[in-house]
Amino acid sequence: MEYTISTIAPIFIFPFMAFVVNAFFGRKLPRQGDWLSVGAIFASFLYTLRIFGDFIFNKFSTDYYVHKVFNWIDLSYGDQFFKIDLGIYIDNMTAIMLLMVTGVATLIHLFSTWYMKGDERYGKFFVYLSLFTSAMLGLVLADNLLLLFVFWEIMGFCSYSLIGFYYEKEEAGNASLKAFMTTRIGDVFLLLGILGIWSVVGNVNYVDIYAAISQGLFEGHTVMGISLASFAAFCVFMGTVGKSAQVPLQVWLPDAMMGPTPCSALIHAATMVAAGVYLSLRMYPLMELGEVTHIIAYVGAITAFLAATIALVQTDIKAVLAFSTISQLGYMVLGIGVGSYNAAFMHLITHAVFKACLFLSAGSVIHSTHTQEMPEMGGLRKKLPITFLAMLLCTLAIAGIPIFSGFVSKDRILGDALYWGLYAGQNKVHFIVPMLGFGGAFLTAFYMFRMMFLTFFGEPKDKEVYEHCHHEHFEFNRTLPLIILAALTLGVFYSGSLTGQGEIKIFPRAAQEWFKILVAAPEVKNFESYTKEKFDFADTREEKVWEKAHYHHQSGYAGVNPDNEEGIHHAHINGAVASVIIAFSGVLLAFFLYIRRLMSPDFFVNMLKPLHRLTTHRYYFDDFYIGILLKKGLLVFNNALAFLDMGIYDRIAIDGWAKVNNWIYRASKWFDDVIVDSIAVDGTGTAVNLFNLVLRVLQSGKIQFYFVVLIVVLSGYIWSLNFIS
Amino acid sequence: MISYGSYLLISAFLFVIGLIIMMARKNIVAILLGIEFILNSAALSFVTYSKFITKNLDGHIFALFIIVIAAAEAAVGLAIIIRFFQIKETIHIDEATELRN
Amino acid sequence: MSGLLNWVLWFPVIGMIAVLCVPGTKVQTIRYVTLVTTAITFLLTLVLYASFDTEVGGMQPHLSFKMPWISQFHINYSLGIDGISLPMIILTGLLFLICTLSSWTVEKNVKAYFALMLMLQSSVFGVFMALDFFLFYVYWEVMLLPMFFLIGIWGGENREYAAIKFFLYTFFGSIIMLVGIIALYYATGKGEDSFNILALQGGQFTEMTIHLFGTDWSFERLFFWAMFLGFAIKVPVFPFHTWLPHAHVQAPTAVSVILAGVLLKMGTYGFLRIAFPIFPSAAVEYAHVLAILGCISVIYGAFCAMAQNDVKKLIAYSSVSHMGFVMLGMSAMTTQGMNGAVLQMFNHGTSTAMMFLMVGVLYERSHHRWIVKPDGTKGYGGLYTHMPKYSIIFIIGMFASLGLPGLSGFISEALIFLGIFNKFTTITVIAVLGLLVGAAYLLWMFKRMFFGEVSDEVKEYDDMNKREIGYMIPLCVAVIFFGIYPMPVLNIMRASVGELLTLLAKYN
Amino acid sequence: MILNLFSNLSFYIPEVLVIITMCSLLFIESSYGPAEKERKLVFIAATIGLVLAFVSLMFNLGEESKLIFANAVVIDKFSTLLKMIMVLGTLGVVYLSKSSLDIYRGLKSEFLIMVMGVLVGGMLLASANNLLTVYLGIETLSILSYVLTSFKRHEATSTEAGIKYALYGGISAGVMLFGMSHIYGLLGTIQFAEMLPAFAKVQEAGQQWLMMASFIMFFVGIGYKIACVPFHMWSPDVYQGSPIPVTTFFSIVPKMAGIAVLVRVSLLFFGESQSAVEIGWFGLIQIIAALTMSVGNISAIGQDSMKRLLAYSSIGHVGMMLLGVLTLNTVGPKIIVFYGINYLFMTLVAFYITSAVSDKFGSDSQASFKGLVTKNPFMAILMSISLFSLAGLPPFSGFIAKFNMLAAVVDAKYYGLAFVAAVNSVISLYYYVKVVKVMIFSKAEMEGPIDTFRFSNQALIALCTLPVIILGLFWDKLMLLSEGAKIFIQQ
Repeated sequence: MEYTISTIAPIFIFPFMAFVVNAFFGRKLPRQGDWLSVGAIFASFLYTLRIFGDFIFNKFSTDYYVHKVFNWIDLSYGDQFFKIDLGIYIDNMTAIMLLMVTGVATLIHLFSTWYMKGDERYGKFFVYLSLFTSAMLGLVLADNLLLLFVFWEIMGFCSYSLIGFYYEKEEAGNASLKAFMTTRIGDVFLLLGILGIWSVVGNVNYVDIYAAISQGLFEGHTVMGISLASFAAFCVFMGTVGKSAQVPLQVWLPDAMMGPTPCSALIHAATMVAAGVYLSLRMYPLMELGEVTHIIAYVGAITAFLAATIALVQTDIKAVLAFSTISQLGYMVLGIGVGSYNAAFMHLITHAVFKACLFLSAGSVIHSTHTQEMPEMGGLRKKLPITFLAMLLCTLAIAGIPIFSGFVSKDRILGDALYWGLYAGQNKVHFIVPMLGFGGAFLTAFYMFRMMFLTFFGEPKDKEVYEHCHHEHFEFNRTLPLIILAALTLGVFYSGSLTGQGEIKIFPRAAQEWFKILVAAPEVKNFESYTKEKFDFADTREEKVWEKAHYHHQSGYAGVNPDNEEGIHHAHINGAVASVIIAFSGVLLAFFLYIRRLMSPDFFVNMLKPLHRLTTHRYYFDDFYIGILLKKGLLVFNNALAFLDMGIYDRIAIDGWAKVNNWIYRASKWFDDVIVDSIAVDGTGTAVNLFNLVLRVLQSGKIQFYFVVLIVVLSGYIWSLNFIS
Repeated sequence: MISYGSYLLISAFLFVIGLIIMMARKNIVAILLGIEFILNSAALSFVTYSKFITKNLDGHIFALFIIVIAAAEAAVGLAIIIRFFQIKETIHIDEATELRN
Repeated sequence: MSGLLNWVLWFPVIGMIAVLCVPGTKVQTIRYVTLVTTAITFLLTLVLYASFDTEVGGMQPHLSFKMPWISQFHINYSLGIDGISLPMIILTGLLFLICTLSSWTVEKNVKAYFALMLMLQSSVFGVFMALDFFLFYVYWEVMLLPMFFLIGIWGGENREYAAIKFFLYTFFGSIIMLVGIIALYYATGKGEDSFNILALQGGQFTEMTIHLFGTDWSFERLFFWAMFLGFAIKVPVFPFHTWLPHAHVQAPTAVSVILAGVLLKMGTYGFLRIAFPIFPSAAVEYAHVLAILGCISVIYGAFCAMAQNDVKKLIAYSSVSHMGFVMLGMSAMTTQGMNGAVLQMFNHGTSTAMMFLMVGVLYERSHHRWIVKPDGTKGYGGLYTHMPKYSIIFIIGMFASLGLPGLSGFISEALIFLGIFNKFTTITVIAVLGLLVGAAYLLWMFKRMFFGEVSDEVKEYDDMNKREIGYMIPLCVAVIFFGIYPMPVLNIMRASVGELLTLLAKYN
Repeated sequence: MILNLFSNLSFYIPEVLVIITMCSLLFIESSYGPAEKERKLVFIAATIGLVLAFVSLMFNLGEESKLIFANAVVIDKFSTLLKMIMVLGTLGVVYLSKSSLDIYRGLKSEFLIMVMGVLVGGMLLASANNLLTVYLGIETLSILSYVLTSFKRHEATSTEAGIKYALYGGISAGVMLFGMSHIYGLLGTIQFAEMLPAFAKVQEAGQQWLMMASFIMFFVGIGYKIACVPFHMWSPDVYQGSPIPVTTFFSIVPKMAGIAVLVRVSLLFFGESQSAVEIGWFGLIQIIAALTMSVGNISAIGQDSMKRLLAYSSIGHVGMMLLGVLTLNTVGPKIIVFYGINYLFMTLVAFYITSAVSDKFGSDSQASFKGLVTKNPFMAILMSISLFSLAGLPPFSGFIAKFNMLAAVVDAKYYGLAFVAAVNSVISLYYYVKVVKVMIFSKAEMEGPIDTFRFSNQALIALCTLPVIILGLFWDKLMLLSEGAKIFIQQ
């Protein structure tokens, strides 16, 4: 099938046009234009289906991409050359991403029509949703880092607007500011990374970057003493850290719960945070080249574990989900770090689905109970049966229970991490990474089921809330998204083998492992045939289409020593067993604590009091950033600087000149008044007075002082002639 | 014969004395007198040079002009001093310090 | 065709004379006369754009105009435009039109106000069109007079101090520049082209030395710094920036807009038109100093902005910061950097004009500009809820200003960074921080003013009226359109910047 | 011989005309009875005389340079142009005195007579070609000036100013004479033209030191007349004490005359040769110029009295003009004439308006200028123009003057001085702008319209402002005129 701009661009353009139309005319449209947003994203979804189908069925298991370029900025003049080409780049990964984004976003849009109903800014919400989604789609379609950065930032703006959606609340303002600024730190790093890459490659197209890496163009370039590849890789990864809420920039994400719940779903599942991981996946060859994978692995592992521990003590249902998002994102990053490229991406997709569902379910709960506090809920499964079922499936998925999607992807990551830490022949210290991963998995199972039990099981703790909650019926725009998403949490959609290892003989292997086959780390060696000249798009004002296979299928381990098949297998078997055990034990622990009540959770709280305090304060990250870095550091510094600028520098160094002149003037006046009048008259030594003393004439006057000056100066001149001649 | 050096020396003395009078005396009329000293010292040295060195009449003529103009200046100066005396009832120079920055 | 520049240049003066002829009591007539004048002037600048040949690198031959003025000194009345000046001229036309509309509410001495505005417009055009050094200087200085009166008469509480400070500070810079102009005149041997800016270009002073204080100095270096001083004060570059916050805070809204939108650009324009091409080797040699100063301006301005409680002062400091980017881009001396710098001049003109206009709109309602009042209470609060139209336009301006992709500020900043990274990597790494802090102070200000509950005070304000929205729309369109597709502007400047770079490349 | 001298008179018609006018004024004045205060005829006669003098000067412009009266007086274009400036300045002062209340009504005609006398002195000085004429010129200028200074005879300040002026003038004249006598002794002549050959002899005899000292003493006399630092100290006091028309007059005519003689002496004796003497002389003038500018401008900052402010500012301008003396070999005379012409009009406008305002409020403090723009916007604008012009801001003539002066200085490679001049420009702008601020930004404190701005006055002020603007824009013709200002050097 021939791809042209008109077959691809609508994916982005539909929601974008919905945004434009709604932004200007939304109020005048029936239903404030929500149908337009929903319809647009659904249309995008249909277009995406087409592309996805094409990848799946027509070009199955071959590596395939479409690359279209158009010229955006052209500054060439004479022998100076500078162009920025923007383009669309679709490969297998993009196709899957597009499908996930449009699919999940469609359902979230649909859900929003129920959730936001009656809100005074109903129309505005859809404006933002459309922009948000279109930005994410644009980001995924982009063929270069600069365009990616453009949409990346626009998403930042959308998250800013959506988090601050309830702008009457002061906290919403704080949260949105925090979200934007924290991610902006990452953005600035990303920009630096782009600059670094640009300085070597000459542009930032993915294909060119891969080619440059394969040709070793990065060698020998340094930035401030470190190799440019490392610099760029680190900076790009910092972009991920900001956007995907990794330690130490994870603080914005829990606060982002200030926004309406569907927007949380969008941010946490389909768009914002996924973008960060997507970036790191795209730039995977650079990460390898820059040798920052260890940093990535550690950041991911620490994030996964820390966020999980914080989630343990949350009572707000959305906060639990928020921390679970951070934790799951940690797994993805961990996956990238340990070279589990394929699984990390798979986890991105599976997580998007079940996290979207979790949030929508939570939204459903919140909308019904008008509270977010789990201690006030309980026993809701009778009232909200569909929500309960959907949420249960998703919880099973996130907890890593076999046959569910979460297990498939997370298990692979953990297996690869285990291999990376244990078998790949590294320093054994790195074993801590898989350990953190497994620990996090245990905690995930526990806190997710804690959430389930507290919300849906047991007796209603707050009667009023319970009474208030209506019985759930099938509603098209409320329950349909939940049902679809919940159904998609089954692992079978992603992998034929439920454990991710074996095979079910019914399906052909290729069909079962479509994910594994389609998604492979860009093997940069294959770009060797490309020479640098080919990337100087000397004549790219007209569209160009490349349809050429560049990737070879490769197993998911781009990381360390892929030849060690046995070690990989070993690690995976162990990993699978361990994660199954861990997941179930987590669930059981929650069951005993919250259903059976064998033991009070307070027991653990008392036992681990310092740890509890740490986790409830979120490891003091926020206090440190805002309390110390911002308030004690930055603001004080700023105020001091501003005072220095206006109070001291301006007053003294600039206005001072006027003062100096005044001083000179005053000094001369003082000279006249004091020296001439007072001192001379009082008879203490000046030139005037010397004459007076000599001549016993006691007084002198002003005009006579003029004479003295005249004579003294005259004598001075004449005396100075000595030196001249 | 008295050498021209002596004349010049006298002229210089007159000049310095005039300057000192102007700087030291408080009586305005005395200061005016100091001016006359200075002018006369110049006249003297003009005549001296004319007589002994340059041997032309320029210096003599110059001296005549100096005498005339000194008289005019003294007249004007005295007139102003009289006005000053009428207003201030003193001719002490330190009374003339109203004008200043 | 060659008379077109004269029309653009003198039409505001015609308008000024017309305004002066109207009796001072007929306020409405004066306003409309001014409006018509500025509107026609703006259309004339658009005609300039229509007749502009983007392939020509130098001055547009069919638009240039030359006439002898002072023949003994070979001073000519010579005008011309190229791709660097045309965007500035269009910007000037647009901003003055908008400022006329925004000044509709000025009540005090309307006649003098609009007459001075028109005079200012003409002199600004003169600076951007002059190809004769003497003419350039005359316009450069003449511009100070209306500015001085506009700040001094229609300004805020401390207006006299601000006006005098602005006046003296810029005058100091320009008089040093004047010494440089005169030195150039003699260095070229008082010939036919000794005041001709174009003829002076090309690095003919590289080898020249002058004897001063007992040693030989490089003529080029010495007078590069003389020019630098004149222009840097105007930009303003740290450490010559302190006049700016005063002037901005005190100036009436329209004047702030002009000041930030156009006048600051004259400084960087001076670098591009005069300092760089006339002293190319010194410019290349001292590019790092410019870059460092630019970088300091970016960071310093941003940090100072963060500490401000006065919205206008905050935006004034943000101008310091953003003009620092222009300096950075120029010092890069690469295609993308230089183009980015010129584009940033244009984009900053639109975005900062928006910000100042928005602050002015608010000021007309609240009569104060405190984010946090001196007594510690909130100056505003809940503006977002109460004034939705206002808020949306404010958001567009603010995000354009902080460089959100899709709005105009981003592209120029990105181009500048792309240009400078290879040359001054460390400086880039530091300057990028400016983007971060830039977002911080703006959003923090936004949060404190717009979020939260509607305060009683704010409840009294009306949302923007049609006139206000009307004059904001062109800017919004410009900010968004050039954010998405900047090539219309870049196309104009590309060739001219290319010529400049070709010249500089010889010394690189 | 006698005949020859009389034939020389044909080149001396302007001076003679002024002298005739002065004498006729005496007669006309005495023809009025004591009751008749208006005495219009006096003003008419003075105007006619001055205009005739001006016209005859214009005729002189076309003539070849001449030495007349046994080489005592030189008529060249430089001197003629400066005389034209002086005559114009006097004409301006005549009209200022007519409307000014600072001069008692009964004294107005006497004022005119004396002004004519001073003008004759100034004209003599401008074309002086030997020591004697220099001395005569300076004394003619001075003696009548003393009287003019103490014109407000009932006021202590005026009399005090007169005394100070007289005494200071006396001592400086004395010192100058003393120096002259030694110059005469060393060189053997009082004729400038004959001195030049004698220079070499003096240098051979190793007497340069003495000669230089004498010249410096000579310079004291001139320096006092142009009020350059450090011989300026009398001038603020005298300017403040004098009536405003007198102050105006002092800031134009004696300065021009003094500059003229300084230029002539510098060019004659130190212009061509590159001896050590020259370095000494120009080094001296460099220092003095820098000091004069700086002291004048810095002192002006703190002044509240407008008259005093303008006095100090005129000191600053003299410093600028002294820069022209440094560039004598190239463009000096031209620039000085050019500067003088531009300076004349700006100063006249500033003083006119100051006079009118202080007449109304009885004080020339800046407070009386407050809110001038609301009372009389036209005058406020003209005053602003003249002040901006004085500060050297384009497009006004003061800028052109300063521009050319700076150009000359830079051409002569005095970069340091150019910098000092530039900084001084900024300082001067500071205090001028403060006045503008008071006029335009401040609210009026004193009530009532300024009725001293009569229509005729306003028209005159506007007429004087016109050149300030026009010369600022189109100065090529003026430059052509000044370019003719060659100093005649007798070979």
